[in-house]
Amino acid sequence: MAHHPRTDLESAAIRFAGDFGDCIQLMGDQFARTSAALGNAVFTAPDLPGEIRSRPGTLGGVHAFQVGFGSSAITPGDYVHTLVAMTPAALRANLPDVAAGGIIVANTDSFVAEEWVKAGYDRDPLSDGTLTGYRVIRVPVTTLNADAVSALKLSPRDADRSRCFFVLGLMYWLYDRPLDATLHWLRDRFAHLPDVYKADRRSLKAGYQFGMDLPGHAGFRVAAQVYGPGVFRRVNGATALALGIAAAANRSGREALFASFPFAPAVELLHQLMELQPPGVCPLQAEDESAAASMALGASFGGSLGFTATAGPGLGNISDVIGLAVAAELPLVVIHTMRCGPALGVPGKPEQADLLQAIHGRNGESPVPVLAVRSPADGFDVVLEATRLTMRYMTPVIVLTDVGLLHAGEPWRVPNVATLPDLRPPASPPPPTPGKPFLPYARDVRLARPWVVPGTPGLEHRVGGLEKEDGTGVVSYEPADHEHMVNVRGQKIAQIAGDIPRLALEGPPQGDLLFLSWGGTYGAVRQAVESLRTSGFNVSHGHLRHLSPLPADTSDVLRRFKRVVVPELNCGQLVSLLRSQYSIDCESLPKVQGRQFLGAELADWARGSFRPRLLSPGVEL
Amino acid sequence: MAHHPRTDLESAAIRFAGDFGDCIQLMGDQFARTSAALGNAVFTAPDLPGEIRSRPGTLGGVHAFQVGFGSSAITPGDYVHTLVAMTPAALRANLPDVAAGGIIVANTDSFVAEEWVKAGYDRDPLSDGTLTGYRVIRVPVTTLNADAVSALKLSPRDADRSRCFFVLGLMYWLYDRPLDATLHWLRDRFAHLPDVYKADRRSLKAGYQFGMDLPGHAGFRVAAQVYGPGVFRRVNGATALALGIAAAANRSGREALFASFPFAPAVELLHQLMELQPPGVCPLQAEDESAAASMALGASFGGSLGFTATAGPGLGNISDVIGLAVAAELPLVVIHTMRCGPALGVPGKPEQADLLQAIHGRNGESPVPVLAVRSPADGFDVVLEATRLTMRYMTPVIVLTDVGLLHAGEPWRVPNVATLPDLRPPASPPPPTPGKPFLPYARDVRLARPWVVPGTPGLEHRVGGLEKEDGTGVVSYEPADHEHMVNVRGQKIAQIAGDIPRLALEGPPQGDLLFLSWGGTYGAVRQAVESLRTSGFNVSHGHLRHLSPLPADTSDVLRRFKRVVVPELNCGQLVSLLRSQYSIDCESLPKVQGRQFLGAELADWARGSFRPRLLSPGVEL
Amino acid sequence: MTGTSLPVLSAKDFATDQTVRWCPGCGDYSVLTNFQHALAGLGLPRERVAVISGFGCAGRLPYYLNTYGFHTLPGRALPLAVGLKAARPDLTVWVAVGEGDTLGPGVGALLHAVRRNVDIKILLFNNEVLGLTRGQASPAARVGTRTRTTPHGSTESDLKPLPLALAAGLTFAARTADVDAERLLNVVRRATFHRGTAIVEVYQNCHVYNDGAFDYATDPSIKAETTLELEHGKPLIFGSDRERGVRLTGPTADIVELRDDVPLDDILVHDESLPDPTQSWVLSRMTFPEYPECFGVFRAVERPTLDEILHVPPPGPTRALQDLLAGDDPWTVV
Amino acid sequence: MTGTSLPVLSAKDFATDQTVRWCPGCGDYSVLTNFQHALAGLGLPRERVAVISGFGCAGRLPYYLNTYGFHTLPGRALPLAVGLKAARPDLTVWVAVGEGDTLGPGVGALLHAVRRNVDIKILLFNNEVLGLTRGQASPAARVGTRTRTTPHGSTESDLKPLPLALAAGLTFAARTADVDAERLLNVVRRATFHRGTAIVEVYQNCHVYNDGAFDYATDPSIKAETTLELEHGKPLIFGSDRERGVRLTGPTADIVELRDDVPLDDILVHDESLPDPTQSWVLSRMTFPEYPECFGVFRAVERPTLDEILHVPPPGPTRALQDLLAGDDPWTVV
Ligand SMILES: Cc1ncc(C[n+]2csc(CCOP(=O)(O)OP(=O)(O)O)c2C)c(N)n1
Ligand SMILES: Cc1ncc(C[n+]2csc(CCOP(=O)(O)OP(=O)(O)O)c2C)c(N)n1
Ligand code: SF4
Ligand code: SF4
Ligand SMILES: [Mg+2]
Ligand SMILES: [Mg+2]
Repeated sequence: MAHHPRTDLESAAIRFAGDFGDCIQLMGDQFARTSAALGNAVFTAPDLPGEIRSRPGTLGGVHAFQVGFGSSAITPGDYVHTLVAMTPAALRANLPDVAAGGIIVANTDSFVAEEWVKAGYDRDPLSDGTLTGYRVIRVPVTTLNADAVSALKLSPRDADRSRCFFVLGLMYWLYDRPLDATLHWLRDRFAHLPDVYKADRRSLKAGYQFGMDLPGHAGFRVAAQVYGPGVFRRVNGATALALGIAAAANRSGREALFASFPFAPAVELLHQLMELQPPGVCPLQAEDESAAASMALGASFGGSLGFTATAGPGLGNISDVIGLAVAAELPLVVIHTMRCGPALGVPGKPEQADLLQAIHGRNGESPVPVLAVRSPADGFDVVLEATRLTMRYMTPVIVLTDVGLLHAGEPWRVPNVATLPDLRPPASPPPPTPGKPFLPYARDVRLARPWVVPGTPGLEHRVGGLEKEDGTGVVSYEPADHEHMVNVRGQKIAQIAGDIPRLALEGPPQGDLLFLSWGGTYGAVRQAVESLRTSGFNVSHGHLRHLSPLPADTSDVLRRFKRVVVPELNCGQLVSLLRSQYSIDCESLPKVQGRQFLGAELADWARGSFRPRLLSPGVEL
Repeated sequence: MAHHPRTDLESAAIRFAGDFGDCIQLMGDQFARTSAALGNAVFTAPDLPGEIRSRPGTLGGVHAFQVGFGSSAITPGDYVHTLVAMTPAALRANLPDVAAGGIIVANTDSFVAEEWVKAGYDRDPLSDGTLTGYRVIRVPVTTLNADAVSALKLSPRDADRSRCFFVLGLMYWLYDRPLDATLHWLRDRFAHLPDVYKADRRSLKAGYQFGMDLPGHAGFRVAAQVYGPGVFRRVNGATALALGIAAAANRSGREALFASFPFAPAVELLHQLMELQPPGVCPLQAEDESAAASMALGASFGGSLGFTATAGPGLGNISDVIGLAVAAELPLVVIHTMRCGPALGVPGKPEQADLLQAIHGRNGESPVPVLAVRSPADGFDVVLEATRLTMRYMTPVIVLTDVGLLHAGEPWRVPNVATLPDLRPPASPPPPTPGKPFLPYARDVRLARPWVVPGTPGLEHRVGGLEKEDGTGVVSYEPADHEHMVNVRGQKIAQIAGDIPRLALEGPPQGDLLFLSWGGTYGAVRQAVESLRTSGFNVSHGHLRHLSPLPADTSDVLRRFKRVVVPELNCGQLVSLLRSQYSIDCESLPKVQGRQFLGAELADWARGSFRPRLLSPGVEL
Repeated sequence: MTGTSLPVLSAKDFATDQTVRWCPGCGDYSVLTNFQHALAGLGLPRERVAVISGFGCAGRLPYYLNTYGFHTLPGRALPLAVGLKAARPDLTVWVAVGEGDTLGPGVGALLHAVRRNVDIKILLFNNEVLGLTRGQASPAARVGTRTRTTPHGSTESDLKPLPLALAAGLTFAARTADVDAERLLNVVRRATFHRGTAIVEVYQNCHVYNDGAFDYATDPSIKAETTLELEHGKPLIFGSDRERGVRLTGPTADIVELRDDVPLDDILVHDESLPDPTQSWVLSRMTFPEYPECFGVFRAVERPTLDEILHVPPPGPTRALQDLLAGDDPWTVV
Repeated sequence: MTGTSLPVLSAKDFATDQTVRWCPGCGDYSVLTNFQHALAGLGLPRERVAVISGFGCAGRLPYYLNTYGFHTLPGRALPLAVGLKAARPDLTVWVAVGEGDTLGPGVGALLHAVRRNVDIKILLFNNEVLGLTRGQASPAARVGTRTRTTPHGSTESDLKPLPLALAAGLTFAARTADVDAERLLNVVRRATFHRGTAIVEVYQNCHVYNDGAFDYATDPSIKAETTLELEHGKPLIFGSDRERGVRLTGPTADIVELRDDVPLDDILVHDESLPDPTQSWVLSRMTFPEYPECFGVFRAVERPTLDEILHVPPPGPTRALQDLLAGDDPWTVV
């Protein structure tokens, strides 16, 4: 029915959802590869169940994988344009995210009474009005797929294995994607299993054909983004961080030791480093979080770059080690993945509620720089920046990311190693001469003390967690020494505000409304602001990569707007921080559902059609 | 020379200082007892070296013990009126705290070259001008004491043992105290050692006589405070907390389990409870902080009152357990002793730099009530209040105190157990009936869930650190459930603001200057404000016992003053908190020297003669 | 059910209405079922049982048991159970923990519970892998195990929970496997009525990340050769024809063929009650393929438990609270 | 000193100018002096030695040693040393820790360092009390010890570091006492050159809170009767007339009088190098007064160390960073 013209879209988000056995990840990945090769910007966001493998058909066991693609900023936070629901449970769990008027591709073969019941439906959701307002494409996937591969005479079980390619083919038709990238991939992958290759190929094509034959549907066309030139790849958040560590080792000339205790999904970092074996990086699995952080700090004392990763309650468990690094004034980079809390909250879901903990969660006055990652690929840059700060200021640095960012993927221009920032630390001090003893706490212009590599003759010295005399580093209980050291450590961190970029804005430098984002809300805010600006709203977007200290001009920038609104996946922590530092009252848009904002949700809010649920007055931040 | 009239004083602080062998604590204790018996308000504050027993004569080994006494509010924070310096090191370490024109009682027998050098003096500080501006009483203590007891024919060593009583006698003369309380004590104590008793007695009297014979000195008279009626005792901060736990068990009708890992001086609580064996209290030494907190939480799950104590980095080590208690909504009282940080900082010295950590130092949105102790005896009341909140709101509660408060002692009106607050928790819910299942997360008007004692038939239920559906307590990963629970937990804590006393003021309810204190700065602020008001200043004093949530009227009260100044032993944490909650800019008076404020220091500041060192702009709080 | 006697509970009475959320094929299912049966057979009312769990797949156990339960965090289940038992000696406290949790963040708490002989019972799910975090090396991973964090096979030597705990003074040590219903019932019963810390180590198959790790010990066709069933007072004999035995030569265990000229008298006789833990230590360390692996009860001895100690009133008269408040040196102002 | 050979260092070269701050009479003084002498005798340059300490009185050691040093927190010294050694295999890393720290918050890190056989050397100051916190019961306190937290005598059974670590796979175990200068020198030297985790347990007198706890083992007038000096290849004999010996009956050690009809052949011969750790376990558990306490080297065996493993390049070619950045599936836009 090629005579219906396709509808043009700027971008779209589709979501595959089903059981463990539905190869959701595979479909999503292929769709993303194909789209990236077409020149779309692509953002992928898997959504895995909290349990390893739950009972098929239950809500708890639904796997989902979203692919956002199009010509402009894409975030995991789009309303879903097409939902592929392989099971009733997949429909139920994901329907709230589908845009009004969106498309539901339903695998009717699994919409049987037994399955609705497992999903918690009383009746068939395909026919009881649940889907009123959506466009439903009913596909008896198993049946049609069995037909498609019948010539191969496979067992029914083996035949059914290729059903995901049937669905993928249909989706390729729906969004006008060519089949060849996936066909190539299949050929390479199953070179040694010709039957599998053939079945998958047939299924893919049959799915596409099914789409072409659909009455009344014409499908869509999504324009490619103009970007480049350069070498690009897709990268997910965990990989970007792992590559950042590898690049940090390379550009600093120091080995990196990455020690961590497994915590899903932060453990992906350990997996990646073990798998990639980047030169100069030593990954180490520790027995618990505090051991991991201590190992990393020990490595830093040894002149290597110590990295550790934590998640959830793990950050509290290592607060003493971070405090020790503050006192010893040694490098240490802590990559902390935020997830729903308190305690273990909702596994596998993003939140941003550990910001104030990162800033304040240590005993004594122990300020440390805190940075946050804004998108999957951004983790690479943030690790390099954290490495710069940790060595230049001899201080531990906390990098915040979240569960969603670790899983999500986006296109990334592969940097040239040689042109990455030069991160070599200051040279070791000269050996002492008579009358000029070595001072381990002598400070340079940035108030940083020297980083001496053990093994260097003549510079033997002792550090530790007790207060010291400045310069000599000798333990001191003198009141004045303590006050001096507290102030010096404070100033050392505070002045970093002058060594980081100013708060950059998208949009005009002043106006009615500024959206201020930090961390993973970046994408949704950027998308909202772009769409608002397109429709004529005078809105700007500021994003904070450095949360502590804040860029020096933060207060000035914020004051230039009538209203500043801060969407956060918490109860308003950045708002509280800004108020405590500048007495500036920003508006809080809190969301604590274990889900990222949608760009449209924010744009709607700005258009006045969305009533944000603000905090109840007096709620403790 | 009784013809010189004594000078009348409102109050005075004296400090005994010397080596480990100088029985500093004994002198201080006796002086305090005698003064209390006279009807003075007495505040004692020992100052022990960070090491167990250091080399005699070195600065690191100086012991000190301050006794403040008089007719009005007495705090450890007075300038010293008379310093007893048994050694040059004792002089050197303590001279900065002596009031201009104050008295130095110097044991000249130990001011010999070898000893000055150990103390770091180049010359004899008694004669090189160091003491210009002070009144020096030179006393060859060892020599005179040997004379005094010579008739007893003791060995020189044994004779020297009583020298502290010589000094005490002199101090009794100086401040016009009778000898009898000490003489009685000696008689009881050394009934079986008549020689010791005789020697000490002679020394005491000889010291007094030495005072009477002093040319040009007439001594002082310190008026007694009018207080009573009632039974009084002296109590130090650790004992008051321990007794508070005992009273909490008694008044709640629940057993208390107190588990902690030793951390000087917080370990005093464990010692006290092991020694006193209060009925209904089970003290337990744990293998580390997180085990201790977990044990306490386990006891709470069992229907007992779980208490734990931490200090320094220990609070971070248990942040996960506190978070678990937030999620499980169970009682838990954490008594945290603040000391200089970061890491282990300066052992044995007070600081208030863990306030924001107590409030924010957990992952996820996990608000908990935070209270602070203001004086040694106040710990008793604060523990009872924490017990009330922890059970009434089914939430962990953090009680902050500091190293200084634990050691310090003050008079305390012994409460009548029967009239202490009734702390019985709400009754256990009724057993479920058909159609009315038991709901472990059903909430009462205060949003608290029921506290069920395991062993109760029919109310079996499961709690844990994962997110739940409200009411049923069933684990739920539903976005809406999570958001609801975050909000409910937040509101539950926020509304406590309405269930605590308003912010009480000393002085007029509005005006030019309000001193706002929290925790251990209370005494110094109270003293400062009283002295300012006596000299005609229009100053008020507000004190915050509840730091989170703050009393409901805090903002209103603060706004009634032109200036609000907050002295804190940190870089301005309460100031930052107030700004973040109310956008109110208070002035910060930071002091991070491991020392409490002096009342006079604050009064001087208010009089404009003291230039407080304010934070450098931009220093990270 | 008559009016006066205690109701007899069935395994179903110990089940909840929650959907069980382990992977299909996981050994945890059998452990759950067998444990429910075991609880039902104890004659204890449900409300007297509390199950405290750590984090990991095993940690979900309490949700499926209709008793009091608390699902905690890595490393915190044991001390929490210690506090619970100290406060409530009348409860039967079981702890359900994975080996990754117990030998990692929880190992200190394990050793301290053991040395204090706290009267808690530990169901130690040993699947030799971190399951819930999706398959990393566990401290109990045997040399050579491949996981996502040991892609070339693990090289570190493993921690074995029983020898470790025996070195800390464990009074009851047993081992079983997920699928061995009868033995599991038996050791759970014995552990419950043991006074003091009891560890029941359960070899549990992680179907997804370490599948078949214990096949050698559970496969009926070979287990007679690879395992040894401990029986108190009986010689340590195994083999499909019970043709091999364990002999101690000095401190080292030897496997001898009974067919040879080795008399039965030379074979070690199992004695759970030896005050010296060395023999149980040696047996609990025996590992396939060098040795048959031992199952059953290694050690069952008595010494005072922490809760007994805590609830023995300390010597001397206790003082009433009012007295304590007044202290030794009060004064009266009128 | 000639121009070409390494400078010969004396104990004084390993001292700093810091005032030593232990209580007068503390056993730590002898440990310090002996340790300085031992370091001087190793032929290692100062800058290649790092001393990491935990918290407690023992934790002050690094301040008095003119090497690289790091004074850390309770429970953190060992993992910090592990990280240091992993990053810097060329350094000789010593760890100075008290038993309260090591067996309390640090016990997990201890066992994991041991099982990984990290090439660090642990000087374990065992005074059987928490010294710095002013005298509470230590996990190593023997039953009956009175402290401020065990006013009626401790009732919990103690943890002994060596048996515990041997259960986790320790490759070098030694014990000495603060005052035994010669033995301390000797075991420190052997530990230093051992490849793998080495523990040197030092019985150290806390003069203030546990004075005389080890008098039975250090008093020259009785120590021949109460202690046994381990010598590789020699029979385990002790007594002032070397008249008693240790025999193993099954797994249990017996003390026998050589005067009886017990032949010397029955006496156990010490062998540090046995692959099976049981014999060293038994010896390290022997406690006065039931047994003489053993001093010297219990065990010294080799297996791969963590840092060796880490620095063996894993199989397969390593990929250049630029390659890794591009990944497997890059595309080019022109
Ligand atoms: C503080 C913290 N650190 C780490 C984790 C991640 N984590 C979850 S379960 C687990 C251990 C799982 O292993 P095991 O105890 O063997 O249980 P299994 O899943 O194999 O049953 C870990 C490390 C966590 N949940 N919390
Ligand atoms: C986080 C933390 N918890 C507790 C303490 C208190 N503390 C200081 S030293 C120490 C242990 C001392 O015992 P041990 O290791 O035996 O050393 P010793 O003083 O006997 O040499 C403890 C618990 C601390 N400093 N920090
Ligand atoms: S991951 Fe392994 S242990 Fe966990 S539920 Fe699945 S099969 Fe069981
Ligand atoms: S307390 Fe004991 S161990 Fe510590 S320095 Fe004093 S004597 Fe030594
Ligand atoms: Mg496991
Ligand atoms: Mg000790």
